[in-house]
Amino acid sequence: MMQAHEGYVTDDGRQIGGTVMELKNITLRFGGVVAIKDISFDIRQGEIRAIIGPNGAGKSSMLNVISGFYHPQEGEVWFKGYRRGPMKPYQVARLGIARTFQNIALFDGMSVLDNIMTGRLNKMKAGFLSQAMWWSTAEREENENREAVEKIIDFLEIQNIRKTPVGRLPYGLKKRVELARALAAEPQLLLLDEPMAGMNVEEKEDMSRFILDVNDEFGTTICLIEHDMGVVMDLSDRVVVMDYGRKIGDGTPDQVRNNQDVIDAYLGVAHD
Amino acid sequence: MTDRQPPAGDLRSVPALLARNVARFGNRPAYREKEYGIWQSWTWAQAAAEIRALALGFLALGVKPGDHVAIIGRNRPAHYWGMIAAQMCGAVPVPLYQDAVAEEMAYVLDHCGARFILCGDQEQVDKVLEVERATGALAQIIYTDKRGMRKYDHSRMNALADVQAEGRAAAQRLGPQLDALIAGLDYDSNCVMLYTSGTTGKPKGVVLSNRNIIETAKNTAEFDRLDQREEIVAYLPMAWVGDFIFSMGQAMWSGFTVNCPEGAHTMMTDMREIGPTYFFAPPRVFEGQLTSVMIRIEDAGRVKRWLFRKGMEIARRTGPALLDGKPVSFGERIAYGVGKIFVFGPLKNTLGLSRVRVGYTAGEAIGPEIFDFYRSLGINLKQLYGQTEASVFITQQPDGQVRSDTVGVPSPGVEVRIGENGEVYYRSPGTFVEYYKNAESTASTKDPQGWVATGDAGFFEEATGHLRIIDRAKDVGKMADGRMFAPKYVENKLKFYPNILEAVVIGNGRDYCTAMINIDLSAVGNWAERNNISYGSYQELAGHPQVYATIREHVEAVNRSVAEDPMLSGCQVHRFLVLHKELDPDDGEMTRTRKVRRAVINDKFADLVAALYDGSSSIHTRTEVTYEDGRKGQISATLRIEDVRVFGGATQQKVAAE
Amino acid sequence: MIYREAGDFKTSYRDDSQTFPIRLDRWGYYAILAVAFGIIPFVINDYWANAVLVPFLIYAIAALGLNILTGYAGQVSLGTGGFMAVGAYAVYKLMTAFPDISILIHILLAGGVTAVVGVLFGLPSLRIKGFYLAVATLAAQFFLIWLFNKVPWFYNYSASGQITAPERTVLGHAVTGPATSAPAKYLVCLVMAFLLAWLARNLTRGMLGRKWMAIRDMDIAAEIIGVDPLRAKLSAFAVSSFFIGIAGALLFAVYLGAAEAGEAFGINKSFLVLFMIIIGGLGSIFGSFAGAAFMVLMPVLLKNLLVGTLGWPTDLAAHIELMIVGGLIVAFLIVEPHGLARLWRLTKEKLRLWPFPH
Amino acid sequence: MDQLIFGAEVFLNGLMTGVMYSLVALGFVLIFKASGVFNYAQGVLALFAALTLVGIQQGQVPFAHLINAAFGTSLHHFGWTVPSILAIALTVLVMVVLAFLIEKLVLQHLVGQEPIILFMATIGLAYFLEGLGDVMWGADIKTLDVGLPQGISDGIESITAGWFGYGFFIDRLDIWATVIAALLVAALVAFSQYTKQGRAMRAVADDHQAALSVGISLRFIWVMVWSIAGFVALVAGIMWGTKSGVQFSLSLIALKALPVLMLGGFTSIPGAIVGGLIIGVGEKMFEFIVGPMVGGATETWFAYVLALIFLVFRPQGLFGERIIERV
Repeated sequence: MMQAHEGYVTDDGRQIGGTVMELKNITLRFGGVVAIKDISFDIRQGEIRAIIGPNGAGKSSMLNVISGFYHPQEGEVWFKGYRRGPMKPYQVARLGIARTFQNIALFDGMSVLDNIMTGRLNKMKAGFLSQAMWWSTAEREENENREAVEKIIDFLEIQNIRKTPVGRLPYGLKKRVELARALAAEPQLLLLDEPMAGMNVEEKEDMSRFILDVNDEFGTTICLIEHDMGVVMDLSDRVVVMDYGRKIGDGTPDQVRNNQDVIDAYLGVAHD
Repeated sequence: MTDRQPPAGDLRSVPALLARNVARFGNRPAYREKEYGIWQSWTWAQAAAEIRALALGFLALGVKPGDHVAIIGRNRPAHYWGMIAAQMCGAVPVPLYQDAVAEEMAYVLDHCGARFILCGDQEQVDKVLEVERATGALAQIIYTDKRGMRKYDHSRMNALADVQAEGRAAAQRLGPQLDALIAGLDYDSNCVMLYTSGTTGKPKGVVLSNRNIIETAKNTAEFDRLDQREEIVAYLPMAWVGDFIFSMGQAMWSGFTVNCPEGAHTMMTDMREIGPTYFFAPPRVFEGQLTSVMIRIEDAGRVKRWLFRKGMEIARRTGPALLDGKPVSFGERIAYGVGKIFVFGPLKNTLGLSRVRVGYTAGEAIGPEIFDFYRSLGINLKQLYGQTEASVFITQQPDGQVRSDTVGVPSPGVEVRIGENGEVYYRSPGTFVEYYKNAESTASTKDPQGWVATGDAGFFEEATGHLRIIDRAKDVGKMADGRMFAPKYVENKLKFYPNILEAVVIGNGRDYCTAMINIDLSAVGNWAERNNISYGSYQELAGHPQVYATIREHVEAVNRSVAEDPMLSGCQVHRFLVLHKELDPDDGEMTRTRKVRRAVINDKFADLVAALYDGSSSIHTRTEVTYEDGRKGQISATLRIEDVRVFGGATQQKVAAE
Repeated sequence: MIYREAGDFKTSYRDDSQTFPIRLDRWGYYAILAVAFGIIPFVINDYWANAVLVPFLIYAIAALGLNILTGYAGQVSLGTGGFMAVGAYAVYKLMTAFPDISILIHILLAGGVTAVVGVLFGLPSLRIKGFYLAVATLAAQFFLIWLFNKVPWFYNYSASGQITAPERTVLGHAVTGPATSAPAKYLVCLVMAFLLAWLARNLTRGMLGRKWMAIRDMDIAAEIIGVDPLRAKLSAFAVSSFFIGIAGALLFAVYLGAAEAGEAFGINKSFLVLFMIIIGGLGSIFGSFAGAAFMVLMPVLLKNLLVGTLGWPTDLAAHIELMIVGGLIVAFLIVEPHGLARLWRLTKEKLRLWPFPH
Repeated sequence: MDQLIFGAEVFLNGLMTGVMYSLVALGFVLIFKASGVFNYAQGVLALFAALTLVGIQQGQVPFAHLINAAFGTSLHHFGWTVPSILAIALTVLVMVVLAFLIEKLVLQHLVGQEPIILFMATIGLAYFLEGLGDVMWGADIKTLDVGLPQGISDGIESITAGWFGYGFFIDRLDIWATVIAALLVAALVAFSQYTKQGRAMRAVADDHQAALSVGISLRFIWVMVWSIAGFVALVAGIMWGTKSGVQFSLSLIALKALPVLMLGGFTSIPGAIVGGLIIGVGEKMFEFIVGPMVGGATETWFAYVLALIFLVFRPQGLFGERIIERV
């Protein structure tokens, strides 16, 4: 099946490229507690990859490993063909990995626009002096990036809240703004931490639409974790299923759906 | 006879005007559009470049002289450019209503046999693809907004930007050909084709020549002294002749700036930002705005409300007089000045109307107090009377001679006469060429001498020489006892009450008049909230006794005023009911421009009509309705019918049919 | 009510992101500048200079500095007094060491020196957060003051242990020393305040400012989206200290003329400036000025009222002032944690919507 | 040899100063544990308490200064003096009332604000109280005497003289202070461990919601805690006041409690005590050893710098809980 490392074609006819990120035998411990035990899988160029599992299965820890916030005690993380040693989170961001957070992590003191602009900080190179003097270099750079950000604002249909302080927004919109901030970084790999958590039905539909559109318009590689089985199955090309820190399934939604371990471990508990 | 001399120079076509503007106003803004948070702007020079690129692209795609290029989408510079580009190629642009449902679209596309269509976005493209098989001719689809179009089969589809790119690439090869085509355009070549959402039957394609548009634009622009400094907001449907005259004809002639809002939902804020100097809106827009103003003021604190009331009193006393340049006492002027600073100055500004130099309303009669409200703010709001076949302008009100019950004097270059049956006829350089592929109705509307029947009944006031429109000529009928029956006249008087959204008066060939009434949900709903009257649905609110009571008062008031006019006193409403649903274009009860379709209503609500005349006091009925998503459904209700008192004149007072 | 915004639209991001996007505000701003530069210098007298305007401008600069650190970057500091002292002693040493170089350059250099010291004491901020840091900055406060008292080199071994500003001129006008005229003092401080405010605006409007605010609002998230906390925080400390250093230099050289670290730059200065930004509004340039004006004017008014009008003893007035200041701080934190700046913004919103309530 | 003995003496004195610091620090810890408020005003609280005590003792007319200024009267004393015990009792009462007012007028309105805001509020409070104290009782330096023994302890001197042939100079007051402080600490620990209110207090510290759900009135706890803090402040005030007179510097000395806390960790009572001792001894020894080389007066900053350096390596203090960052 599709462990072959040179891409594949999805059933809706999208060409998926080679491996972007590969995780080899990751094991993560907090003190004595083992959060992740010997997990390996890969993420391919342009695909939507999901990690699912019941609460406490270690999804979030996994995402934090990928985003470089946690450093696994064992195993290797390969990104774009290079082995990624222990790094500071902000260095990981510079590699082109952006993410959203399960419990929204926006900057409440700033406007929507500024929040999204922060997403482009690695794109802006103007030196201290030229910023201080607001020389043409700094100003031009600012405006160019504003333009890029406005495209994203338009894309996610949040024009009318452009200048609202993020603190005042309802939950659903905050999620969207956070997605916008991540997109603004034009990431090689976009990590979504429970993008649908706490949303009502049509908010979920909106969000799924946006995720698909993002992947479609910008060809962004997306890795998301979610415990809402239904949504994930419609969204993703390949799914990793975790339970108690172990990988118990990996493959297309259909393959996973028919995987006995998954049915026992996940679907069983999913209904509580 | 309209003079056949072309205007100064040989500006015989829109592309020619464009060239003139580039030469004269090259660096002045021609188009603006609110997008990506700012007003993207194009000078005349830049716009011309864009348009030329597009035109070349069209040629490359195979647009031929005589082709029809359909355009469907919201007001965007790109779409106006599309029209001009089409004209450059000798083709005729055909703008369509973007909210048209698939069938309507299918009919029009099929009727004009458009080979090219410019779509605003994915939604419109989907609609086109849906009806494509109905119309064989369609060769190419061009879309403006790339969002979500990636997955579509592009064998016969292009993004507008790409078409332009192709055009630029082909500039060398196709340039000369294009120039030849542009040079080939003359005063009698077709400028545009607009489909009138006819109040009856299928829409007709009105063909307008360059002469029609340019002459009209020229005359009317001079009439109101419009120049390149004007700012207008283009927000009315592009398929409507008004938008074509203002945003294309007059804009091209005067060289002023056309501003396109970001979208319908941001219209009001965008309007406030731009602050247009020349503004057109149909009465319902002004009504809606006034209602929202009143509601918002109601929420304000006591002090503000007092200030507002005081301010508006002063404004009502003095404003219109000042506008008409009538003498006003010094004290009054001071008072007005103060009010202007604290109340209506800011008010006008927040509405985005403070820079309006010339404002027009038309299409329907406007309520006197609405009209006066805006006038008293110091906004030079005037009325005009027109129709598609006339390239809009038939009559309009000169500054200082403005009244809410007349539609002004004939526009420059327009001759108007009243037929013996009271119908209004006109002849002007704006008079349309023909109805496309419909010779007989062309003949029936426009006689060999070029006189066109408006289909409206009206008369000139001896005193002022202003035209007064009573009603649609064909709707003006006779009652059983031969008295004149002018439903629209009464309906308008009814609709002037904020609570009444629509009214249909019946009575042709009958002994007395009756009315079916639509309440205005926003106004009545608001009133209900204040008097904490709870209601579950439109239907429930409509049926509420107190609502009925209020409406009856209105009807009586109308009867009283109708009674004063001997000619029409027969039209007093004896019985009425409040409809359980809003009249809706989607149900075919109205046109897209919200004109009532009497025939449809008469048979759709036959049972109600019957009940109005059989003296019964209530009736149970079922009606079919169409929802936004196009699904159909049934609603049923029991409606009360109430009698209203009528006034003196109503008793036997025959009017000889002159 | 006073706003007329119809037709005031933006056709470029440059216009849209300018400091005063609304035309009327822009005019107001120019008007104020015109008065400040064109009129006041000609009418100002010693009382107004010394009691109100000069201290206002100097503290405004200090407040700007602290606001950058605390209001924008979210790092609370109680070491302002100490850093002002650094500025003061730096400028003193420079003035006396290189008499021929322009005092203005010395003042800027003093800011630079303070920036370096600031970065030094800012280093712990990478490990310490919130009020742990606030307390840690007290170390700077007390250590620096002690240093300037104990090491004679700093006050050139003067017997009194004081530092006294010699006369220095700009374009022939004395700006330090006893002979300095009111307009001269005022203009020097005004120019500095103006330039630094402009600088602060530029820094806070751009990406650097966003990095600071990101750190302030949620440091972990900030780091994950790519903000390097080390550089962000240290740059905040550096810039902030630069401002505060200049304020200190001006306070000593232009305003006081002579100073002794202990009483001129004690812990109370730290609090005074902190109060300015709380009352004025955290994370607001306007707020820095408003706060400074408030904290400078209030005592003057109180003094005039209690001592001047009611004839109460000065010490009593001083104590009552303490109470009022303290009370106001608490009141502001309860009622409007965002200070005068927010109040101003709200009123403005109302005026813009007038006559509508919303 | 002499140096060593001197050192020992300094060390002892340091310990005793340290006890004082711990005493003030305790106030901080109590309030911080219970209401999450970092009470900068604790020092001023001590000053205020001492001022009040003296005022009552000497039968001063409160606000005399103000009244005189306002109405041209010349009130000063009621003309009686109040016995220390009674005076102390009254002062405690005043502190309780104060605690109540603070809760009612300030804390209540700041519930749920970020810690830093609360901290700043207490700075404002400190200013207010300082002003109030001065307006009520006048700003002049007062001597406080509640009958605590003072002067050099002859006993110790002679004994130590017997041992090392050198008599330690130790102030009786310090000894008393140490003893009282020790008792107070013991009492507080006992209180928080074994009484209902004490446990309630700790419950609140751990989790407001939980505390509320088990029916503990947050407001009551806060008033109580602030009262206790006020009482502790009073004791500290008495000690310092008796030693070096009641004056503004008292509140500054109390500032030292901050570094103490940073060492000890804001949430730990034993931490406060150990921290206090370390600082006390530390600064005295430092002054004793390094002071002479750098011109002395190092006490002004030693504590802060020590805390600062220490924090860099252990941000949560000696006994504070480790903070784990999550996303």
